[in-house]
Amino acid sequence: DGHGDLNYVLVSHAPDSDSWWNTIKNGIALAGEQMGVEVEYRNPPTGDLADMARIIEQAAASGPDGIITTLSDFDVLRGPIEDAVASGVDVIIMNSGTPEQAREVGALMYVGQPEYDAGLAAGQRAAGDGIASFLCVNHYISSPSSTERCQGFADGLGVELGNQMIDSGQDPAEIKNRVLAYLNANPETDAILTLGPTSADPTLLALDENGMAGDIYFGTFDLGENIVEGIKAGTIQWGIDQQPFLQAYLPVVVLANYHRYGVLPGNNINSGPGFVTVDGLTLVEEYAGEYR
Amino acid sequence: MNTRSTHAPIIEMRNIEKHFGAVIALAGVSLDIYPGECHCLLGDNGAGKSTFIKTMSGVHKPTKGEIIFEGRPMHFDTPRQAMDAGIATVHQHLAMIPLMSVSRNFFMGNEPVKRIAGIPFFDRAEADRVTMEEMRRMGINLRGPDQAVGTLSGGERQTVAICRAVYFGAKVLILDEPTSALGVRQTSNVLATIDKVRKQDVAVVFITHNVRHALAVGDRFTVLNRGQTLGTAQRGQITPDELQDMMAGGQELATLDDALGGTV
Amino acid sequence: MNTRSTHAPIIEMRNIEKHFGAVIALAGVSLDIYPGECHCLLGDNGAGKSTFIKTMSGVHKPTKGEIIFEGRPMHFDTPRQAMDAGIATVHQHLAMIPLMSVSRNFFMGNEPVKRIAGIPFFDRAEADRVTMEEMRRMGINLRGPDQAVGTLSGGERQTVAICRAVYFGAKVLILDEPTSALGVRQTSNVLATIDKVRKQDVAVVFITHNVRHALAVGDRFTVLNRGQTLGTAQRGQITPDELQDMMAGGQELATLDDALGGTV
Amino acid sequence: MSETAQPTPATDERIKEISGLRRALIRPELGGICGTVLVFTFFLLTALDSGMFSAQGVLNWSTVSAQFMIIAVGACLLMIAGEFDLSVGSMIGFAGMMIAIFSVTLGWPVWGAILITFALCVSIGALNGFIVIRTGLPSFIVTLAFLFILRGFTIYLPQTIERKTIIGGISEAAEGDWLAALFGGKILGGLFQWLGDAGLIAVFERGSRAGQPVVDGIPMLIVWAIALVIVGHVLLTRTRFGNWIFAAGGDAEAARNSGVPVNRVKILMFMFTAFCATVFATCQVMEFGSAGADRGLLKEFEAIIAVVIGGALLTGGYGSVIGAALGALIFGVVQQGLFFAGVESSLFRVFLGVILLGAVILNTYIRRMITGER
Amino acid sequence: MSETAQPTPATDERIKEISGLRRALIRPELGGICGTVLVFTFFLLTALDSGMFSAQGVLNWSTVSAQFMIIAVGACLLMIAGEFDLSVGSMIGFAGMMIAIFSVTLGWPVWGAILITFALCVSIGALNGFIVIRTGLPSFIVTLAFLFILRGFTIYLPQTIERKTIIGGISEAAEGDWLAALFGGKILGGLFQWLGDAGLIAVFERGSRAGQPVVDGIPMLIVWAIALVIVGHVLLTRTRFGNWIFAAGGDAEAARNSGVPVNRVKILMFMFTAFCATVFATCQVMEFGSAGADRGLLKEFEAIIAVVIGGALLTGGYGSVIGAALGALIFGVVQQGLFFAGVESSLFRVFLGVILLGAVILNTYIRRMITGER
Ligand SMILES: Nc1ncnc2c1ncn2[C@@H]1O[C@H](COP(=O)(O)OP(=O)(O)OP(=O)(O)O)[C@@H](O)[C@H]1O
Ligand SMILES: Nc1ncnc2c1ncn2[C@@H]1O[C@H](COP(=O)(O)OP(=O)(O)OP(=O)(O)O)[C@@H](O)[C@H]1O
Ligand SMILES: [Mg+2]
Ligand SMILES: [Mg+2]
Repeated sequence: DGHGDLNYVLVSHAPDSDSWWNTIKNGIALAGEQMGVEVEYRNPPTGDLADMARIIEQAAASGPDGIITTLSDFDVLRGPIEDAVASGVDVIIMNSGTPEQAREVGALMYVGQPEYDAGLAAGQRAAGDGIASFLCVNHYISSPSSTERCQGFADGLGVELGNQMIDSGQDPAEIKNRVLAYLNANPETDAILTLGPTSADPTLLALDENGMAGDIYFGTFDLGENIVEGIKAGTIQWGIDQQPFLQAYLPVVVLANYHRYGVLPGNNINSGPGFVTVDGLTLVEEYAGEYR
Repeated sequence: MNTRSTHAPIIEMRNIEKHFGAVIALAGVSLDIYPGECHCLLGDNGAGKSTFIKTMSGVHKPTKGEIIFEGRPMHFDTPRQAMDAGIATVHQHLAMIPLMSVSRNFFMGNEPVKRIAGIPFFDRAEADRVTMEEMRRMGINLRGPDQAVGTLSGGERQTVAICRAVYFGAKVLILDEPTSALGVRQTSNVLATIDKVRKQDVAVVFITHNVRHALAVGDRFTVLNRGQTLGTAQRGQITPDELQDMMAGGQELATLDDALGGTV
Repeated sequence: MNTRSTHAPIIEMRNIEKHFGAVIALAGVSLDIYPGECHCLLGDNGAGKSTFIKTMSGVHKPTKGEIIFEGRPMHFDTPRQAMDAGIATVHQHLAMIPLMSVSRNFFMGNEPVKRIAGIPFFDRAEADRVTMEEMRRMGINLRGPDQAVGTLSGGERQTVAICRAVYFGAKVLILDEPTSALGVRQTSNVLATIDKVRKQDVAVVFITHNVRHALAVGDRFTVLNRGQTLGTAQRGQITPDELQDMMAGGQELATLDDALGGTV
Repeated sequence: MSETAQPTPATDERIKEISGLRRALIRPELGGICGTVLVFTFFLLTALDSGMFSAQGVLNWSTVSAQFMIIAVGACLLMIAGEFDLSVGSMIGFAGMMIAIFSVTLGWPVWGAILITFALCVSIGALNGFIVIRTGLPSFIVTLAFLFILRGFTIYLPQTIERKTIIGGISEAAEGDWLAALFGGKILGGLFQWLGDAGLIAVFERGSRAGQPVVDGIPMLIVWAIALVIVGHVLLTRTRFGNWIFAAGGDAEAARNSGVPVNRVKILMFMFTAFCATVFATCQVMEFGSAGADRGLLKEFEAIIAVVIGGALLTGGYGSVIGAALGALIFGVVQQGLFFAGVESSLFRVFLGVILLGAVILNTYIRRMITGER
Repeated sequence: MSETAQPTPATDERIKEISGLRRALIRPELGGICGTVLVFTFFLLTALDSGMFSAQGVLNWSTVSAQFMIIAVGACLLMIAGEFDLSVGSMIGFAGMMIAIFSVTLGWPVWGAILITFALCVSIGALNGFIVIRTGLPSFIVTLAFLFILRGFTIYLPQTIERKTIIGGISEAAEGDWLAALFGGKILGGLFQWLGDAGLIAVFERGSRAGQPVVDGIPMLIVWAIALVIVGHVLLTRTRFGNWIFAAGGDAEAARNSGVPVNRVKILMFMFTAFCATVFATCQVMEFGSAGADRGLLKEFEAIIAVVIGGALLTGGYGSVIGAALGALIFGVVQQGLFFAGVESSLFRVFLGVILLGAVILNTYIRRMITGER
């Protein structure tokens, strides 16, 4: 089926309403088109990692040439990935997990941004800017990688995470008002860290409303239209861009070239963390939410 | 008491048939009902009595047959239309809602309306007043019009239902086994009410399994059997025993020990 | 017919009281029931008849008072215990489950058991056989034992319930208004069954609002009024009119137009 | 002919008298009132100095409560009419996405997008109701199916059309739109500015808005919530249609036999629920300027919880809009209050569950007093 | 005395005869059977060459279906007993987390952790049931409260104890544990090895497991599913307790009056549902070696959907375990099959909703034929 001689499947761990993964879908679509291969996107509808394991097994059973998958829980996904590798499918790990884990399960390579390290880097940067306390708005508390980001940031600052991470839920009004409530109750907070557009957009509005916009130190993971606006307006100091586009695009290109010509990069690829600041925003602005 | 000759019938049911899927509940029943008479509808369980009066009150649409109301053919699509035409019904399974107050139940589907700025508001003061008054006339003193129907006894509920039907049912009042769960005193109240209503020139259709209740108030008696009518008899033209036999569908009754008397 | 002197009572109810929160449903009722008699329990709506027999059958625990069964004080905690002791009850609101088959309903709570490897399996073959047989004996031909009760007519369901009670109720059979919704023929069947059961030396407690049904099969008549007993009368010691008056709680009845006969 | 029998005795010696006060107290919303008093007392004692009761704090939990109220009113009337709707949350996501697609992707004027979305969503509500009525299936199942179907489309459509699952840029499109202002603006800005100037409410001390009052108006969201509560309450208690709602939920068959157009009532209530969900979605889209495929997740439960805390009966026929509004208020205050009080936020769910249980048990007790039911 | 009345006529001229075949066909699981045939036909036609029916593919959808079956059996019996449980999903998350905390954090032997978790979860099930029975509240509300409470603890506990929301390392702890093998292992490994050697099923081509068959045994998950379905089916149809389950759900009051210990039946069914959820969680934890706070999300709906597709009545008193198992099979096959068939994954929910609706409408039609109900 399809127009290509090569079939790949990308399996993510995200529930299917998660907007960040959209860039991934666009990335594989573009790569598939450019390379002339077929790439399918699969994810567990509710974000249940155990379901994701089944999807990897399923993908392996359907006999593709390669699988690109996240490694958001090493314990859960290791078995299915190893089986896939053993049955002759080439695997590339993207987005979550670590290079070591990728090697352990027998994947060709790892493309992504180690979450804890990214958080740590951000924390160290913030510490350099004189920050001593922060609020981490976690809109996806049950996912380990989001907790790792907050933890890394706290460690980067050299403070205890404790109550500074809030479970904000995913409803924008609730996020906004929870941020407001927290800042109201803890007015001495120096900085805010959000974990993506879902929490960053309402937080921007919250800061607008309580007048702290531009006054409080604000960093975020991942980009989106409003985040880019915020960076431009100076409300947001930086956005950590892990460049999802690359995480999707590169594995496809790598796999296709590997299968066609037997060439393979000698190393893992860190797609992030890249700090996006007010400098050089034009392209970012144009493609935010689509390719950025 | 009225006789056939003094009035034209208020409802003529002509050859009514009603099928429910594979079940033929009514296989062509005809009946005339006159104002001011109490027409008893008798018959075995499953004979089709409830089904028949439901076609009359707009709950079911007859599969075949004609309903002629006050001389004009009528097609009731909903119970409302029948009600608006003047046919009030107390169904076998009480049409009362336990969690609602007496006055809300009393006016359910027929709420008095007070227009304020063109919006039809429910006139609760009026509803409460009428309810209290009508219930008092029936000999029931409510704690208040907002008492929930669920707190009334079975007999009291039955009375509310009849009272409501009488209040709205200007022309025809249909009662489907209203006395089956009632005590002697409550039954006698209901029968007295039927008697009173009939005197106001209302046509009453009264379904019962009790020959004595039927004979106490009935002017005419129609017996249904397996979806067909066994005919209509005038009061005085039929003895209780004959009626009893007909109600049993013409089949022989189980007889009890002689010491206990032959029939029930 | 049995008289008091020939047997000891099978159940003695002594000063039974039952309160539901603020409601005093029974205010001290005493009653003896003898094997082989049909004891009619009469009374107004809300007099407490159903509540009384429910204390007898283990559904309610009496607030005060004693139940002496076969000479020994008894405390029924659940309907099961009463059933196991030999008290079978057909409740006013039918104890049948429409979606279940006749034979499952028949044996509900009393399933015949066949042990295979110590596990008590439901012996369906046996259940089906008994059901078909017992129903046939009552004059009802089922399509099959797995026919759903919901497809039976009201009269048929009533018969299943009685049949079940008779089958299990070795010693005492309690019937709470079994005839209220039944047609003449079905009623006469039920009364004949009561008669037959009584002859097998079973004690029958029969609740009804119909004087004629009571007089047709009753040996003794106890009238309840507002949670208290107005006394027990022997068959032959009381006229139908006296009984009727007592059933109405001693209060005057509504009288109908003279032409219709004074009482109901 | 004699008159009917002598009146039955006015009092029954077998029933103890219920005191007047107690009788005045037993109403469906009593549980909600008690709960509200309890919750406010609790937070006044524990979180008074956390800013929860400053102008800003009040606005904060009011907004969250108002959100719950909007969907609770719809869910309440529907529940009283004997049905419920699990597709509310998906409907919120769907409605927001439709507005975004019509206004941003297709470039329609925002008022047009809003109107067509309302029409579409209310029709889906009607379809829900129609299926429930025609098939006689429990609404749980039918609306569960729509929960999945609508959410599926909410993800699929923008993904296919725009290649995103969040569509932004609605704020810009809505600039100056007359209908958008009805959902996204604020009112009484002048009043609050005056209050701030007069020193009656705090003003910002730092940041871009220094000098402005901390609360600069009442968001339209709150106005909608109050309006819907009033309309719902009046509809339910003061109109004949309200009586029909009770009747349809209390016993559909009995109501039908009494001439109440039960099917129409139920379908209209499904439509009203969809309407409320769409109001919610429109306010959200207008305030946040974007629509996302994950909006409204679990909102159906939150609506049902608010309604049930407010004293309505899950099985229909009993309840009150005021009660549901109080339920929403309790819900909102507890949720935000826990943040103000600094409670570990992942425990919020535990509290929610406990409050839900406590509230329904209280309500059951009250209802039993009213109906004498056992 | 004469005998009772003459027998009523055996046939009623007013009812048309129902043919024998038709009568043999009308049983609760008929809808499920039709659905299964339909679904397999569909995928055999559209996805035959996609690997869906290779050994590996079959194992894949069997495993997913088995998962659904395990919780569907519990949900089915509970639903037939007239209640349902929305806390199943949270219970799965909670049970897994408890096993992880006991075995990894506290360092208990895994068998001890599993046993104590079973005891704990079954007790919570009993508590659910106890509250429902004692307060007379609808189980929807009570178990909704527990949905939140259990999920709250599942997030809060590891967060507080371990500062993570996923606890791993259970595989290592479970190495050689006798009880863990009952949940996490595979059986019939020898058979499959032989099949592989004989060339009847594919073998791995490379890597560490080259030469081994792609399917190296039947996972215990499937064994558990089959065992539970058999036990549930026998319990329901062949024992007196099964009759009580039907009776309790059909009409609790009537059943109680007939001597059925309704409260005990219902509480036991709540416990059984919790048991099934814990089996699910234990298998999952043992297979994957970690427990996460988001495990089991929405599983309560999936269980209910499988049961309803399988022909049970949401209001209780009617249904079949075989039907529920077929419902789970349909659900699993469709879910995985859509992947095999390459359907856009965001449309999965739309399909799910449509299938749910179609299945219940079919079932309703069948049930009406059985009961003659209108
Ligand atoms: N909605 C329906 N669908 C199918 N069959 C029906 C329906 N309503 C009634 N029937 C059947 O039609 C027949 C007549 O029923 P109906 O209720 O009219 O009897 P009835 O004379 O009122 O009996 P009873 O004295 O027991 O109240 C019965 O066989 C019944 O099962
Ligand atoms: N579970 C209960 N809780 C509270 N009150 C009850 C309960 N059961 C019955 N009652 C009240 O007790 C009184 C007696 O009721 P009961 O059902 O025993 O009357 P009955 O004699 O059987 O009447 P009927 O002839 O109408 O069947 C009534 O006032 C009734 O409302
Ligand atoms: Mg009838
Ligand atoms: Mg009674």
